[in-house]
Amino acid sequence: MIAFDPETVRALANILVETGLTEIEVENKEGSIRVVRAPPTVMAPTVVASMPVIAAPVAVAHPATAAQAAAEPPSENVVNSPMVGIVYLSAEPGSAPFVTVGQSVVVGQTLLLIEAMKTFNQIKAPRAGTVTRILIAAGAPVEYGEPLLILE
Amino acid sequence: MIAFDPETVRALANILVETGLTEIEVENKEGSIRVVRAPPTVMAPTVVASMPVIAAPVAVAHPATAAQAAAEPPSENVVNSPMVGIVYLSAEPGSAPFVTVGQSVVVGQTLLLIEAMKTFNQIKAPRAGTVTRILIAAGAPVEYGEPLLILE
Amino acid sequence: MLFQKILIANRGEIALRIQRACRELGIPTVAVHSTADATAMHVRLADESVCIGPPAARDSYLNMAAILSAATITGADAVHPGYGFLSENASFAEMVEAHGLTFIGPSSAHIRMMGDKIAAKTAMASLGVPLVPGSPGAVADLDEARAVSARIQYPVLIKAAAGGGGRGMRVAGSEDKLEEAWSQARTEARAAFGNDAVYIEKYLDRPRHIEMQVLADSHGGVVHFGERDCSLQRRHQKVLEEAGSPALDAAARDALGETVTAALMKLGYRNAGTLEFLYQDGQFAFIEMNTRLQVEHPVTEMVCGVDLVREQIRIAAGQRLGYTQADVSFVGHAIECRINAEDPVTFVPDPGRVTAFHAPGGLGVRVDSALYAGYVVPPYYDSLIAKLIVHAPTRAEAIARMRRSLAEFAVLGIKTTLPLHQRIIEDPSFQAGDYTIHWLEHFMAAQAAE
Amino acid sequence: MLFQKILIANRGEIALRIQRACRELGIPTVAVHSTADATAMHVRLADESVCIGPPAARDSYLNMAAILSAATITGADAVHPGYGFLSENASFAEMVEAHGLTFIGPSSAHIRMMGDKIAAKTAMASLGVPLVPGSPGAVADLDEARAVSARIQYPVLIKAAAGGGGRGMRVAGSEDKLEEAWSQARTEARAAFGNDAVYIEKYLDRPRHIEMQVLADSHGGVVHFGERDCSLQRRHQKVLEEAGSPALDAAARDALGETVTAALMKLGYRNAGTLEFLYQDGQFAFIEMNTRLQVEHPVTEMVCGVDLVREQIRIAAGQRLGYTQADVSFVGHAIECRINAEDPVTFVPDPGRVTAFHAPGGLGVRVDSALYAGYVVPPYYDSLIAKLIVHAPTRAEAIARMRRSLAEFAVLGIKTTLPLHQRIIEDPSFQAGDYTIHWLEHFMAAQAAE
Repeated sequence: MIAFDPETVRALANILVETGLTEIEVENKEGSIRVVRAPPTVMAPTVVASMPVIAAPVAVAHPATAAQAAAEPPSENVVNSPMVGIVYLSAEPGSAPFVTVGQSVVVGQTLLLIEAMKTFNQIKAPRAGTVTRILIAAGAPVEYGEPLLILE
Repeated sequence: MIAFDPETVRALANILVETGLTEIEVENKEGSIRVVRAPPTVMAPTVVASMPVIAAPVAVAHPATAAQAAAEPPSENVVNSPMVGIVYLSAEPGSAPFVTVGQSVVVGQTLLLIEAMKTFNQIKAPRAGTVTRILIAAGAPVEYGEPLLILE
Repeated sequence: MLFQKILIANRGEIALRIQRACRELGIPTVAVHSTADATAMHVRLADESVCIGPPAARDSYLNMAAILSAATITGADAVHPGYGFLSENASFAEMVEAHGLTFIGPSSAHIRMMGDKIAAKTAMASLGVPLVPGSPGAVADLDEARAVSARIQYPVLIKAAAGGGGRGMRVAGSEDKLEEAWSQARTEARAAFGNDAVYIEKYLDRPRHIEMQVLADSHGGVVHFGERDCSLQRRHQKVLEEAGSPALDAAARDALGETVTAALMKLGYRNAGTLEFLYQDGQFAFIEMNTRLQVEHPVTEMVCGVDLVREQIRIAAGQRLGYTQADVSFVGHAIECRINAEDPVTFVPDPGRVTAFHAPGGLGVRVDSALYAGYVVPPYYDSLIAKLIVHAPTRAEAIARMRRSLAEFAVLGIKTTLPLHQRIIEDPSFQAGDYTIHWLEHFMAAQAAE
Repeated sequence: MLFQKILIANRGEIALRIQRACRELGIPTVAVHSTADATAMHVRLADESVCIGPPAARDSYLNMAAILSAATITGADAVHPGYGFLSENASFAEMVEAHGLTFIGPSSAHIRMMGDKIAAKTAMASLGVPLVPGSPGAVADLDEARAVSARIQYPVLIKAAAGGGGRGMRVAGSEDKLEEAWSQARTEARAAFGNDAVYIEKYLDRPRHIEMQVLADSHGGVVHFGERDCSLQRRHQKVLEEAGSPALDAAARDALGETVTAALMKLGYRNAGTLEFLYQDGQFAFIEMNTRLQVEHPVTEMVCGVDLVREQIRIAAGQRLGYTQADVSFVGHAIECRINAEDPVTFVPDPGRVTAFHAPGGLGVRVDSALYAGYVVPPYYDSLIAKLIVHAPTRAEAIARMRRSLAEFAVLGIKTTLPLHQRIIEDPSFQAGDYTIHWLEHFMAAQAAE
């Protein structure tokens, strides 16, 4: 547990805004406080800003899921779609899914199918691990690179 | 509890703005203070950059002189042109100039003439002082706000 | 070379517009600017620039002495006044000519004549241009009022001869309302102006604003370039303009064009000019003449394939038009949206730094704007920051093109009226071309009520 | 509705171009993109987008399965291939149709026919389109060579029937040089290919590249939109294009147009197509046919007032052209400069972040570009980043307009070929319209030598 003094932080924040600074760091024997404000004029917002705002891109297929996955820190655990297509979680309608959450899988084990061009492509486990999350629903369309599931 | 001196932070911030720096860090036995301001030049290049580069503006009348004057730090000593016109340093061709470098002048003393619309306008000393530099040549055209001479 | 050097006595998009025409003609330019406009696009793109004063327009862009001095010190031999500022100032035109320079516009006499709105109407009536129907002067009594009203047809407007500000003014919708309106107007006129003389005009309750673009050379050549419909106005400020008008057909355009060109030929007018009319029930009524380039001139350029500023310069240099009315053709439809730095709902101006600027492109899209990313819109001048003009074979296609162009247009950092235009073009009445000069105020009131 | 949803199987400015046409038609769009293009303009402005693969084009924009899957999962019912990538891939067109979708382009049979350059020439010759004059096949002996050469006139080119790569090829400038060239070509052909059969063609030492734009509907309607002069090339890449050609008059255009439309009518061709010719001494010689939209299509749009992409979509939906050749008129002159992300002297590509982007505006200026400030030009694809197109009443005015537009165009952060275009348009030979397909290489060599 790190103790800190909210009033000092607030005071620093006020000075930051008042002076137009973007960062203040204060350090002494007790410890240090650093307050930062994203500069209002950096290029990054300009980049975003210069895009026409009316016609925002509409991602197909689960923007929410993709956003959740994007928030997952250990991206090396994510299995991404290698192709565009439709997801099948079981070999045929009604049958048991290839994998379920909590299940351990071995390298090369089929995780799900993606149908593209009337062909069912087996998506196999790139490594052994445990399925901790399935990020797509059966029948959902997926883009290239879209997160499918998490294998830890 | 981290103690800090808001005035020191403000003072650093002022120096930062005044000097155009982007970061100052001060450290002593008591601790350290670091202030950062996102470089205003983040936008500045964009501004400059977004201008068509081929047709650069060509300032009329002494760009060099104006640039020199711009480099003079004490801008309050500069007497700027209150109008567009042609500069006359003496009352008539061949006669002595109104003022010369090194000369002391009193408030209201005529420094030079600017001809605009066939009218000769007396440019008078806004305060007493010594003429340390004359920035324009006789017969030269001047813009509004262009530095004429330095009066210290 | 038409001119050695042209001084552009204006700022913003129109200064840039004129600069572009000069550059295409190979004529060097001088930009004049206030201290607030030192980094403006019209300054940066000009061959030379002269700072003529502090931000306030009266000390810079309206400062005739400073502008003429700037012309003198730079060796300019012609001055283009743009629109607004000194463009319709007869004294300025005179001063320019007195300095031996060419004023790119009409004679000062014509500027002065058209600047006096009553003299302009009298002159135009004598030249055969229709005015609002009405009594030739004051109406003596109720019998004469009845006769006049029956002739010009109801509704009629009874106006105090000495009037102004809406006082001493009454509408009579039909003959049985005439007597009451007559007495009220006279009573109010007597009380307000100490004079109960009144006259009668046809009351136009749902007119369109239609104007006719004309060019005339100094050799008697006069040609019109058709009409613009500028009915979409807010507080007498035009917001969106079209060429041609959804309310006119080719025959109506030709007829008005003939009247107008004949009048200007008789008048001996020179350079660009626009006659503005109210139009209702198939009748045109002259309001005023603008003796200058207009903000909305691009829609005419798009449908006629003419460069009006280039023509102004050529005419000022004494060249002949080189074409006749038969050579002017009208192709497709054009719409202009005026983009202002204003809140799109409250219309409060919003000057400030433009953090991003990305103009729409592609087929049939034209942007006239002096904005750029990083530019700071100064608070001292007009809030017009861009004109988005589209051209397409039909009006429906032009509206579709405007829709997609508005969606592509990114101006960030300041509020703009882009969203207002997006709402206007989706309105079924607008799409049907069914609007009058009152339409936009009603539209905005309805939007506000939602 | 022409289509429910169109998938645009391309990227960059042409994807945006097609997107604009779709939006104006009210048709929703699907953008496909590689991971490198996730923030590209064509993706951001589309209604939906699907990532179809990694940066390498073979895995994304050339990945037929991924593109068709994207069409399937988004419910698109038509695919526009743009230019390049899969646009002239007959198998792709077949697959699109096999999936029950409409390919916005010609039939796969015609794509395949024109993809085989020899089959294309044979077909066109049989349809009455002129080829390079020459012997119908191998020439038996020197006497026949003399007869053929006299007929087609010197200079002639003797080419190995089995040849390629410039071997077994000799030019004879006049009859007294024929025997020597004949023996040398045969000797070289025998040595190189084990076959000394040679044929003779007219040698074109200073041809122009002139191409003819055609639209054909599925009801027998075929109309041409005049020619484009694309002679300014560097390593067979077009650099600057004009409509019309400075070398053709209306009669020559009409004659070629009649030949071409008659041929495509007989062929039963459908949708947009372009026939490319070499043109010298008043003679046209067919080179190849492009069965797709071309990069330089905007110059045609400007002079004809037609939206070629809109027409492609309408034709693909089975609509009739709705106009005939007599309805097509040619107004003014248009020039396109291709702006590449390349060093303007060495032509080394220079991808990277665009720190500022400001397009020129005003009358008669069109910019087709998917760039924006902050965009990173990826290193994986073609270096074309913008097309600047101008339109004006005359060629001289178009050049003046191009000059001022190039000066206004700011693309910072990467090197572009804008300076190259600024030099080209100042060249007196270019201004006189006096150039061939070799002109640009000579021009650049001369510039380098300075």
